[in-house]
Amino acid sequence: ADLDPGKPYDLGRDATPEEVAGWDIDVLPDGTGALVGQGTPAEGEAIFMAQCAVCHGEFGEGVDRYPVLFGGEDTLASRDPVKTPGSYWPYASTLVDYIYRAMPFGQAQTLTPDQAYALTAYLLYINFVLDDEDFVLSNETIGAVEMPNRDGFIRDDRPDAQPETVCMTACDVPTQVVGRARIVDVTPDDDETAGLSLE
Amino acid sequence: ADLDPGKPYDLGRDATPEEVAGWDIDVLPDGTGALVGQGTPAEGEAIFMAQCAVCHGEFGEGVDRYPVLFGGEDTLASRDPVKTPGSYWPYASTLVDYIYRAMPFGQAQTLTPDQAYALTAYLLYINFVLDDEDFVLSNETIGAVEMPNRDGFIRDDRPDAQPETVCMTACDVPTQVVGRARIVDVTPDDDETAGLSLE
Amino acid sequence: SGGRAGAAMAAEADPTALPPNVPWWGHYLGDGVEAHPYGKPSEYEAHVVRRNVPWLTATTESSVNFTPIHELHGFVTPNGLCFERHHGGAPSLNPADYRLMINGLVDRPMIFSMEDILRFPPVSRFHFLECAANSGMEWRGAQLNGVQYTHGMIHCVQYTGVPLKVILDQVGVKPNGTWLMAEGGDASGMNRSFPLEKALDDAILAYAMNGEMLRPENGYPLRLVLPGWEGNMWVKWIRRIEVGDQPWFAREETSKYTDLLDNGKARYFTWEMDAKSVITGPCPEKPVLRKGINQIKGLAWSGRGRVKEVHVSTDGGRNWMQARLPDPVLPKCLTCFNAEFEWHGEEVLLQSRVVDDTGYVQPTMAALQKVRGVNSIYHNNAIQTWLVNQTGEVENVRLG
Amino acid sequence: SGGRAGAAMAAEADPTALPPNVPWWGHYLGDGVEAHPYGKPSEYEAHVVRRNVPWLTATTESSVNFTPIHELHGFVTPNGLCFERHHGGAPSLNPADYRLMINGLVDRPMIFSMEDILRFPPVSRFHFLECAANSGMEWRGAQLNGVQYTHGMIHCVQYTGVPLKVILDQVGVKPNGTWLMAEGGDASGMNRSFPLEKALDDAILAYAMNGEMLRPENGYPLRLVLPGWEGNMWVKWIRRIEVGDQPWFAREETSKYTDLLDNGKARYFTWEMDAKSVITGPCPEKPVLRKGINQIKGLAWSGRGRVKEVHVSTDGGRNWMQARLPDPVLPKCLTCFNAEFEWHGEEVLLQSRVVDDTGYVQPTMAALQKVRGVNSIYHNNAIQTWLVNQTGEVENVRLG
Ligand code: HEC
Ligand code: HEC
Ligand SMILES: [Ca+2]
Ligand SMILES: [Ca+2]
Ligand SMILES: [Ca+2]
Ligand SMILES: [Ca+2]
Ligand SMILES: [Ca+2]
Ligand SMILES: [Ca+2]
Ligand SMILES: [Co+2]
Ligand SMILES: [Co+2]
Repeated sequence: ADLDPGKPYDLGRDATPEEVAGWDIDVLPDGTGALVGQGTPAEGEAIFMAQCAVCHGEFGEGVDRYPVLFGGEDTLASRDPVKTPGSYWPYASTLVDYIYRAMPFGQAQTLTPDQAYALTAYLLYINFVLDDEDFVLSNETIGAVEMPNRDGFIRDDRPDAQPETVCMTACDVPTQVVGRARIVDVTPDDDETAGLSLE
Repeated sequence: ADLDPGKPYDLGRDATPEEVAGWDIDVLPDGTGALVGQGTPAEGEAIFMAQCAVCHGEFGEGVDRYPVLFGGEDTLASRDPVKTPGSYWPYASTLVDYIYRAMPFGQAQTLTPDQAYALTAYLLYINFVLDDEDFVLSNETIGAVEMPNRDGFIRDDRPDAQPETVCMTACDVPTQVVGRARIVDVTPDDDETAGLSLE
Repeated sequence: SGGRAGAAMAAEADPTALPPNVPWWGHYLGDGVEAHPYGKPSEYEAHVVRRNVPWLTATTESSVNFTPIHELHGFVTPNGLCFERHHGGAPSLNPADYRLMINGLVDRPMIFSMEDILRFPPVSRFHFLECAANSGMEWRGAQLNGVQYTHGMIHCVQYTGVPLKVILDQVGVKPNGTWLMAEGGDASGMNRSFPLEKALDDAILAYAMNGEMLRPENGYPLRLVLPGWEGNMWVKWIRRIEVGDQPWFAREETSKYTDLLDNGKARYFTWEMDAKSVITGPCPEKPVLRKGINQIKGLAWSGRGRVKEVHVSTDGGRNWMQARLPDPVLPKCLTCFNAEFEWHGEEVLLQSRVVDDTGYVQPTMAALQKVRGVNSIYHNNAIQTWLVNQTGEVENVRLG
Repeated sequence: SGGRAGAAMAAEADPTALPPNVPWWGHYLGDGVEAHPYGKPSEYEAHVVRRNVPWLTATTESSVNFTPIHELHGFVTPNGLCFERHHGGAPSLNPADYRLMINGLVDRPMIFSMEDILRFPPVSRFHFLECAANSGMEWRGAQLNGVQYTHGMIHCVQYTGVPLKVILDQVGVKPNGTWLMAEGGDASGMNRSFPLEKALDDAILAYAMNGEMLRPENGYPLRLVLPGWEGNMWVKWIRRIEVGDQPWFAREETSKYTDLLDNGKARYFTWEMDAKSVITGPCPEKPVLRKGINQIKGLAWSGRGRVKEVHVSTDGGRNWMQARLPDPVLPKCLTCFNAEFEWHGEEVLLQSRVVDDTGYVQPTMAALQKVRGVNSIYHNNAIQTWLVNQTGEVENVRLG
């Protein structure tokens, strides 16, 4: 008695176009599915100062450990990569998608589509992706924006780092202790020092 | 890498004879291992009234749903079997073992061995197993007491109640509803009526 | 109790939360990661609790409560919902004060601390634990109108502990040692005999369930696990094991846990739990709420091995179909089954029947009563019947 | 954190509780069965909790806490201890208000309530869930001195739910539908792309974990389960699945969860969790407390299948022995291992290494860094080294 493949269970109901429209907020890289709306960097700046700067800083530099939103060019191959929309993100669509769905943090999905395009335009502007503060970013134009790190990604090519043989005895491996978490000393309950974070 | 059979793990330590003596309270049917002590039905009666009757009743008849400790002869094959030490228990050893380890309920292992023998003797006496109220029940004599239902038990002979074939279609079984839990009406949250209990 | 059914679901939906609207939780932040160092179920699952039957026993310290098996999904029972059966209440003891003693016919009587026990190589196994008295109130007729009460003296968790064999290897069982006696450290001092073969086969001294240390009510810090055998033998708060050359005939294996037959004779040492199954939805707590396709969901198990097949009937046992058994199907472990049935408002008599890998077939109550009468109390593994009436309500009924 | 080790055990034993004395719990009654309708762990296990690292994130609502894997036994994680990772906090929502929408390249866009979801035939499977960032703070060197922090973004439970395939069968995926996007209903609206093949293979829409409904922090009432794949994709409080013909490149699969290599290029769509293992005792929280025989205990897993072998070394990887793998060993599920080692007060370098049934071998950190550099954040599955010093204390160290 296996599961019947393709069996209709007569459960659930049709989603109306209105219902889908309320929740279908995602944007594809080429702009497919983008919410109808538009905005300019200049419009975005004002909204950013009012609704975003408290966490991300007036210049997108990030307050405390909140994310940095600008800069980081030419850092990806360095010891201290700074990953921002300008330095890292391959598609502009991701910005408007994310800002609309998740920001401002704690008041998600309260922006209008126009505000989301304006904020996206502003962030692209401060990251030198757009150079005209009156550029109209919209559902029509978002798919055409070219991001600096568009070609910075490769498809997963794991598994990697595999040994040639599985050595079981007298393996030639270094066994000198070269680092100790105790000395780094950032484990909670130990003291208040902060370590290298994930963000 | 299976478990090494018989491997000594060098864990744990010797139990001293004193330590074992403090916890080794069990009694075998023939009296082996019985705690050293003695008591008579007459002695037991007084202790029973003081420490046991509040739950089991002055005559062992059981208060509320606390266990009945006497009677029940010739009821085992009836519709309402009453299982007591007199009617059911195969060995007297079980009584002294249990009373010492578990009674009085809420003050277990506070009786002396002498008290436990006296109480056992008293319960055997009210169940007509002993007929002399000055009989000295002790670790020496407990194994020799013969209980009325000694031969009332058979070894597990399951599996039982098996059908000759596993019928899958058009099986000849009665499907008339002859009993309904709703009508018995003792399910909690329904009302306060009590049903047929396990005790 | 039927009235509690699906309490969480029954509430009216809040229209402002439904599409096309974005509900409040789509806008505003929920709890942070510091809020619940040890989590708990949703407030909307507050009805999923163990319940006891007050009239059943004189005192709650020597009593039982029941697992809400109709609210479970999968075969693991969460620790907080594992039914409890105590004979002197559930003590909460400091593991630093805990000792296990092994004495009797051994080369070296020994004492182990919990530190010792935790240093032996562990094993982890999923096993059901069923009280021999599960369904014991149903021998004479349909009595309790809820599967939590008729079948809820069962749970199933992953136990971790030391094989009892490994501990016996430390003390050295003497050649004449053939029986063991396990004794609880609680105020009931529960003691039970079992043969050495079981100890050497699959018995475990378990300290953990479902990944964490045993709960106090399940024997913290150490209990005996005798896979497939009646729960009463799985001594909790175990303090001592004695090796002997004969069984003890303790109170729990004479006065209790012997199975009285019609002729007045009683079976003793009825250790194995016979194969059994029950439909946990629909059931009295889970009425049928819609016409059309419905799922029959249930649990099956066998103390002798693996569940091989489960059959379900919607006509009181006249016709049967095979239920699905989603893997993994593990030995001496609860096994889920499910099957579809279409309902159009007619009266239906639901039953399930398990066959295990020894070929044992779950019997009807009539077949069981024919051999055992109605006074056995223990080991009622009869096929259960639920009547679905025309409004979709479900009742515990007896057929005849 | 080493100081918390074995808190419960460290307390002095009460001599009046030890044999030959009968302890208080052998005399007096414990709690009755009405005391805890939903149980909880022993008061002596209060140290077994999830912990977070305050400096790691700006806010606890977009943060993580860690499973105390050094306190676990067996491969099941109790629900109360499953690590949490939220991006907008954990909302507690009424399942009556919950809806799942399926739209996009489907024959029939549909909406399902939880009542609908619960009426599909269920499956139940044990799977680990590991955050791709587990051990992410250790790329550049040994940083956190506790296995709860280095390896605790993992848990393993029995999920029950509906195969995603069954739901897709209801809506009918159009021929050009090849990609899916799952979207959370919480305030982060987390969205991730995954290929249709995974949906048809083993993806589950799960409503229960370890027998009971999901905890709020784990996505109550419904989450996506993508066995073997990184935890971020297992969208919680899932509100919508869209079928498309290309991936979305959402923020969580571009800005985050891409793995930056030394040359500045980043891998994307790194879904599978490579095989990994770690010793959970001894570890910084569980020092070696005695000379003589000790157990090495640990956990191993693979996102590609079953654990085949685990090797342990006490000399930093020069010599290895096979560890025991107590059954059952299930695919894409945590697997316990254990092995003995004798300790006489010398310094010891403990390591474990897993090989899965695809032949994949857990690499050294040097081998991993050679391919990936130190900026990847995600997918650090390197062999972990614990240094046991002459007093038995254990430290997280890096060898070179
Ligand atoms: C209260 C603090 C707060 C406010 C206000 C806020 N953000 Fe954020 N923002 C965050 C946090 C926290 C994250 C990371 C969330 C996560 O991934 O869990 C974030 C992430 C982002 C990211 C993604 C960063 C990356 O590298 O992936 C963007 C873009 C962003 N915010 C834009 C905005 C915009 C635009 C606004 C104003 C409309 C805004 N934020 C307001 C806290 C805030
Ligand atoms: C506070 C109530 C209480 C008191 C006092 C008490 N008992 Fe009990 N007794 C019980 C309960 C409850 C049980 C059943 C315990 C169980 O099995 O969980 C029991 C069981 C027994 C049994 C076994 C009955 C059977 O059929 O298996 C015997 C014998 C017994 N008690 C003897 C005694 C004696 C002797 C004393 C006094 C020393 C005593 N009891 C005092 C409550 C009490
Ligand atoms: Ca869309
Ligand atoms: Ca910053
Ligand atoms: Ca410090
Ligand atoms: Ca003895
Ligand atoms: Ca009475
Ligand atoms: Ca009534
Ligand atoms: Co039995
Ligand atoms: Co990845």
